Amino acid sequence: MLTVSLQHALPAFALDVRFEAPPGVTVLFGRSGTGKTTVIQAVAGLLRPDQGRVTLDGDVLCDTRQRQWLPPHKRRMGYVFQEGRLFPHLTVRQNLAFGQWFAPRDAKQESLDRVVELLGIGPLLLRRPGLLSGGEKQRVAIGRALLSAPRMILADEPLSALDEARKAEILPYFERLRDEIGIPMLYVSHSAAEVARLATTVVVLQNGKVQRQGTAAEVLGDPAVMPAGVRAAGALLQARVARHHSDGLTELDAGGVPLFLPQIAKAPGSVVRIRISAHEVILSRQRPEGLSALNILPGTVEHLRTGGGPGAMVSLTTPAGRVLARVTRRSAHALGLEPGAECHAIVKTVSIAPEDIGGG
Amino acid sequence: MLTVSLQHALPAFALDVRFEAPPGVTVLFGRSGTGKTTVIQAVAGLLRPDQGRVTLDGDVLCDTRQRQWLPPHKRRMGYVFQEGRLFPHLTVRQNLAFGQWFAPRDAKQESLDRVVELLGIGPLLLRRPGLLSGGEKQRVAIGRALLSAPRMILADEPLSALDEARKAEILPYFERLRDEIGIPMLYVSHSAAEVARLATTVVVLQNGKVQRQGTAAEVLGDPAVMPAGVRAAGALLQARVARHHSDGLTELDAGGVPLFLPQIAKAPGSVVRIRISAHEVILSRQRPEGLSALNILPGTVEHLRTGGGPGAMVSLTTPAGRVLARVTRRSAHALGLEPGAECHAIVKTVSIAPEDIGGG
Amino acid sequence: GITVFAAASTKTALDDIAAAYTADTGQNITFSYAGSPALARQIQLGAPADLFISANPGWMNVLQDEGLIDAGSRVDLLANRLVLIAHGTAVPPLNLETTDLAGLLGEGRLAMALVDAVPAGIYGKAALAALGQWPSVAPKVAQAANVRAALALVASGEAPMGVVYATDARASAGVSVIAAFPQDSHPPVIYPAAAVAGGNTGEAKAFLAYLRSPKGRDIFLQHGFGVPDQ
Amino acid sequence: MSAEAAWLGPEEWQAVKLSLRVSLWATLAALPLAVLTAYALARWQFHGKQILNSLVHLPLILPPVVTGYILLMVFGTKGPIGGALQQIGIVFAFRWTGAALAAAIMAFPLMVRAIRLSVEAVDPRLEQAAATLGASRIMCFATVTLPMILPGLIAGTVLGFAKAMGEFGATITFVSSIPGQTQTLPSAIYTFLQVPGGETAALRLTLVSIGIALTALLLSELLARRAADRAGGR
Amino acid sequence: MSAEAAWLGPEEWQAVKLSLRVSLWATLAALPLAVLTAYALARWQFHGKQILNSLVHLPLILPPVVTGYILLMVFGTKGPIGGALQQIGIVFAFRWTGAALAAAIMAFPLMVRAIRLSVEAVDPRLEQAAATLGASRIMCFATVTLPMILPGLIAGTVLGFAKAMGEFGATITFVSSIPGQTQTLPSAIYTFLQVPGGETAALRLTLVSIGIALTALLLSELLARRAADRAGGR
Ligand SMILES: Nc1ncnc2c1ncn2[C@@H]1O[C@H](COP(=O)(O)OP(=O)(O)OP(=O)(O)O)[C@@H](O)[C@H]1O
Ligand SMILES: Nc1ncnc2c1ncn2[C@@H]1O[C@H](COP(=O)(O)OP(=O)(O)OP(=O)(O)O)[C@@H](O)[C@H]1O
Ligand code: MOO
Ligand SMILES: [Mg+2]
Ligand SMILES: [Mg+2]
Repeated sequence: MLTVSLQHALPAFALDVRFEAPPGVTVLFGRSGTGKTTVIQAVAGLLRPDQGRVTLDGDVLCDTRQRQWLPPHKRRMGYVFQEGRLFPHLTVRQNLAFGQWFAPRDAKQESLDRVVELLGIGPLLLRRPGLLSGGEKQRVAIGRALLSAPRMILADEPLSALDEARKAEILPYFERLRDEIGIPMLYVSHSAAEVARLATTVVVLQNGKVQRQGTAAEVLGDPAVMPAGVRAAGALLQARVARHHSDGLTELDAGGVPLFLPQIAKAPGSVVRIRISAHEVILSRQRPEGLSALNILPGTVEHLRTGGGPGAMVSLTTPAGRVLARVTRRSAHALGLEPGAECHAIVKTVSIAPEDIGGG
Repeated sequence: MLTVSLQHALPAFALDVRFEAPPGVTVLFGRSGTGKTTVIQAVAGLLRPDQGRVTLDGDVLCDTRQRQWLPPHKRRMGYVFQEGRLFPHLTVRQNLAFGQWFAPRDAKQESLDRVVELLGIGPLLLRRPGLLSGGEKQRVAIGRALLSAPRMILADEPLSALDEARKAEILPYFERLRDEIGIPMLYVSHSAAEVARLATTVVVLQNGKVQRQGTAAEVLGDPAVMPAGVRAAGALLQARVARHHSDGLTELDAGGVPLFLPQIAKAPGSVVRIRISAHEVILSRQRPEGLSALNILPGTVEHLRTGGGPGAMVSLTTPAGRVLARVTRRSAHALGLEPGAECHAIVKTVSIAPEDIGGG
Repeated sequence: GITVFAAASTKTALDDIAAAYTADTGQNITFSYAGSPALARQIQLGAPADLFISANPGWMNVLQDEGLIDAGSRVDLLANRLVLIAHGTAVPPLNLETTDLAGLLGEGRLAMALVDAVPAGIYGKAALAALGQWPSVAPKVAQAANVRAALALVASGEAPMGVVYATDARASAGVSVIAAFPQDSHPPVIYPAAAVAGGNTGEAKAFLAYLRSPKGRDIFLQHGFGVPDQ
Repeated sequence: MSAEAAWLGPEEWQAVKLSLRVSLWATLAALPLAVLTAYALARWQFHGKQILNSLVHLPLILPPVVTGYILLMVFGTKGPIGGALQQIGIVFAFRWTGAALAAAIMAFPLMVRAIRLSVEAVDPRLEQAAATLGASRIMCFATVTLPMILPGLIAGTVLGFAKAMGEFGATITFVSSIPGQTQTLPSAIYTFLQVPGGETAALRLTLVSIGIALTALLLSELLARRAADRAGGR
Repeated sequence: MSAEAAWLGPEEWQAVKLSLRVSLWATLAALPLAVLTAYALARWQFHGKQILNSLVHLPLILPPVVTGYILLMVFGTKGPIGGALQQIGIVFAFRWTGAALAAAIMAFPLMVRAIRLSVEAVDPRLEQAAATLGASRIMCFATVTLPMILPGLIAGTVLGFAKAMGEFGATITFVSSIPGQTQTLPSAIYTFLQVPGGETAALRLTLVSIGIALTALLLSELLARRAADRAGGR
């Protein structure tokens, strides 16, 4: 577990954060200039905070009161920088191998070939970074950090320069790092999809302070804190893989309700996390029939929040857990959605996006 | 109008493109390393192509056959670089003013104050770029390009480092540049939302070649070419603003079908472009009743495309235009969706996302 | 006033005399002190010198052959003596004719000016050769760029002994003169002087005369120079 | 100043002033040419580049006396260039201008090397960015390259100034050592070292020389630090 | 080689070889210290930094003859350091090692300046990246900083080598001119220039000296170009 407590004053900016990052992925979320990079740098040991204490699994990385300081090269943090920072004088292959040279001999090592293949950088291995495109650079930077056999990964918007298809390829890999290797991560992201998929814990920063900390489900489900606005709000549900169907669908059991989604590579019985984005849920008082949407969750309106705008956020309790739905006030009124009202949440199969599926 | 015809060989990469960018925004779309930046650099005059001809509004910027070459500083291209390239020795304000110094006295000038306010960089004006966060840098870079009174804007992933909220603030500004000032743009983006919102024309690059060129509606509606994969496929429809309702909704008239969406700042009668993402459409044979979704488009199945996976892409002809829906094969079968079948497309009000609305 | 190009080693004496000259005549003298070869070359290439005082007859001869000096004004202005010095105060004198200099040096070096280039070195080599010491001493010679540098080597103790001019040895603490080379062991150490052709020869000659006047001679003698008989 | 004037003899004081004048002029006059040469060597491809490079370095390679001798032959009143320049009223021989020329030529390679390294360290992509914003080549240089190479420029200038203050061999060989005209501090020091008992005077002048050069050095460090902070974006 | 040997007299040939040896040793031996000094001046904050900086530059500021005298006082067998070193068998006086010491000290400021500029141009964020990948300070330096400063290192080394090849005043004052021991090329050239008619011989040696230094220069340009291409990421 990572514990972070930092106070640091920069000209025109003051950081004062305290949070704990349990095993898994902790996503730092927040608008531009709120101190996400500054926090990561302090954890990496690249910034000496005015005051603070950082520990990882009980090892003190930094404690200003006790004057303890572990230099960055002893921390073994796999840092994917926001601006790449590839070594210009080394080829791509040498950049990738750089961390390997310094990794302890007995550390668990990713294989170079596997990482190269995953990131699609095979054809670049002999080139120097100066000749790479923006996305290519960022992929090499990710590979370099992964290959240094880190105790922890610090990733500062690692995917933002990548195209959607590449993102979709690389995200599962970060998941595997989390689930299979169990490597803890501190991850900066602006994307709700990435958060939902990866985050064990979300720490929301605002103006250098922790505005909110909680599980991904709590934070993503709270429109008030979502830095990306209401469009990113959504519910996270636990479900168990029930069976795989021959037509390419996987059936999940979410508290007794069957949910269908495109086949996922999990054995029946394993638990998965699914995200249901609030703005993709349609509500109906009667059980709807004859729709292309396969997933219908019966539930009860828990509460209904309206703001100044034309929208309303409805939260339902369903057998699968709490589900959020973003509807118009007009519809909420027309359907008589009031606390206690019974209704059905309609979710399209394919709208339970592959990116939003994470191992539980 | 910009006409581009380029052949250029780089070690391990060959560019061979030819396209025309009509007035408006031409989005270069394509996966990492397919030559988007290389094309933009040639248009800016930072790369001298082996062979090629580039003209803007009839002025020859480069013609290798006729040995014509307009140096970059005479081209007046407002280039937002993929990697920022702020001048480290100048303050943010000086960076912003840099282009203004060299702009022709009689050129249409954006006001510094307006750009600063839009980009939210007022508090940074006296700082040097070395002390800015990643997103702050990128905002300054955008401002610098906008303030140089350019004849054309070249933007290479200008928004990728920004958080969603900031993106949502800046996108309308690019729209205004397009619509009010009428400044042409060549814009690299990985985001379907940005493309839908801004693009007049989309040029899809693959491996240094133009894979497909067309209007945003054509390209986004064609799952085969969408570099971001099927999730980005969707239909673009034209609609007319019918009236604004008192509960914050705007009613559109799409070929006679009423569509509701959160209020937009367009006068009744004006034409808007709306995007309906294929994976957010639910189909139903009967007209559904009692749903929270307000928008129901009656239509006829035009054709149905299935692949190896569990999904199917259904295209419907509706009075509003062609609509795409991504459903499961299982549903398609259960609902008997075959060419000629009548059905209804259900679209949630709020799922017609604000980012997907562009002036027509 | 006139400009005098003079060998650097004559500086102190000449400065004193010039002060007296200025006091007496009201005429200013400008000096440029440097190594004689440099000065001679500059005169060859048009330097604005009126009078040249060389530590080296050879270079004066060259200028004379090229007609660059007023041959009629040339005189042997100064003389000097070559001495052997040793590091330390009150080192007992030795006899140059009988002592095995090389043996005495042992591992030590004999400091001299460049033996093929700088006058003091050339004279010293000739003298040692005449005394029969050169073959044995030659491998032990450390050649300095000029006499003063040779002196510094001895003064610092780096070299136990050295060959320098009497004028230099006089003023240096930390070295003792342990022998004077016989006058006939080497060509006479002469500093010729001459007015430069095309310069202000009249005044140059006047100053030259003043240098050779009793007043001038006294000052030269005070500084340890010899003054050749006229 | 008057304390120093009292401490130093009038002729010595003259040498100090002359050395300052010579070194300042030498460095300032050489600076633009040094910047141009450095930029050309760093950024341009042209025929004879290696020859230019070699020429620039020659004064460093040659013993100063040889350089002085060559200068005397070329720029002396009887020399090919010196003679021609004399026709139009420019005289180097035995003037302080000649001392400045000698100092400039000796300092030149040091200045060029330092500036060139700085130019090479400037990311050409920043110059490209300036060009897209409408800056012509010259304006790019003035507004981007120049401010960014300032630390190297300052370093090179002070290096050159220090060298000019210390230069002796070429100067005395070229323009002799005429008080008030060409007798710089090092010439004066040398002359004192050539006469019995001159060591104290030489030491005094040496200390003055060190004092001046170190002052320049410290000043330059301050300037360079500030310039580097700026160029580094802080 | 044999052609040159015939063209040059045996003693001259000896001077050439000696000069090469002296200059090579001087530069190579000074290099590590120069890198350390340059790095310290560029990156560390410590007390006495300005004093160190001044000390490094002194040989540039002082007339070489003065430097030679100081070396004689300090590193001579009777000098404080020279005496101590003699105890452990290291002697500079009248040895080629002394010539190398003089050349190294004269070349040192040039080397430090060039290398320091390069170090300052290396983005410290790259060193940080190396640290997060597990490289200790020393390994950071060896694997990141060193390769990136290679152009400056090469430039500095060649500058130093050229200076060492041309150095005369300090060398002859410190270790005098002993054929085969301390008579370097510049000493030999100086000797010829002292005697009437020695110009031709001096010119011949000067050409040899130029030839050697320019060869080094050209080689270094090639090396530096390649190193710069690499450091620039191409
Ligand atoms: N060295 C510094 N000196 C002064 N201010 C700094 C320094 N580094 C960062 N800042 C300021 O501190 C604030 C936080 O910066 P930080 O880089 O941590 O933001 P961020 O959350 O990573 O933003 P982004 O999403 O844009 O990358 C910003 O306002 C930035 O301008
Ligand atoms: N100077 C160069 N020399 C050799 N290859 C280069 C050079 N510049 C770019 N390339 C290669 O050309 C290809 C196209 O690069 P480009 O930067 O145009 O890609 P891009 O489409 O902008 O990619 P991204 O989305 O990752 O920024 C890449 O494979 C890149 O590695
Ligand atoms: O010509 Mo001198 O007096 O040996 O310097
Ligand atoms: Mg950041
Ligand atoms: Mg690119």
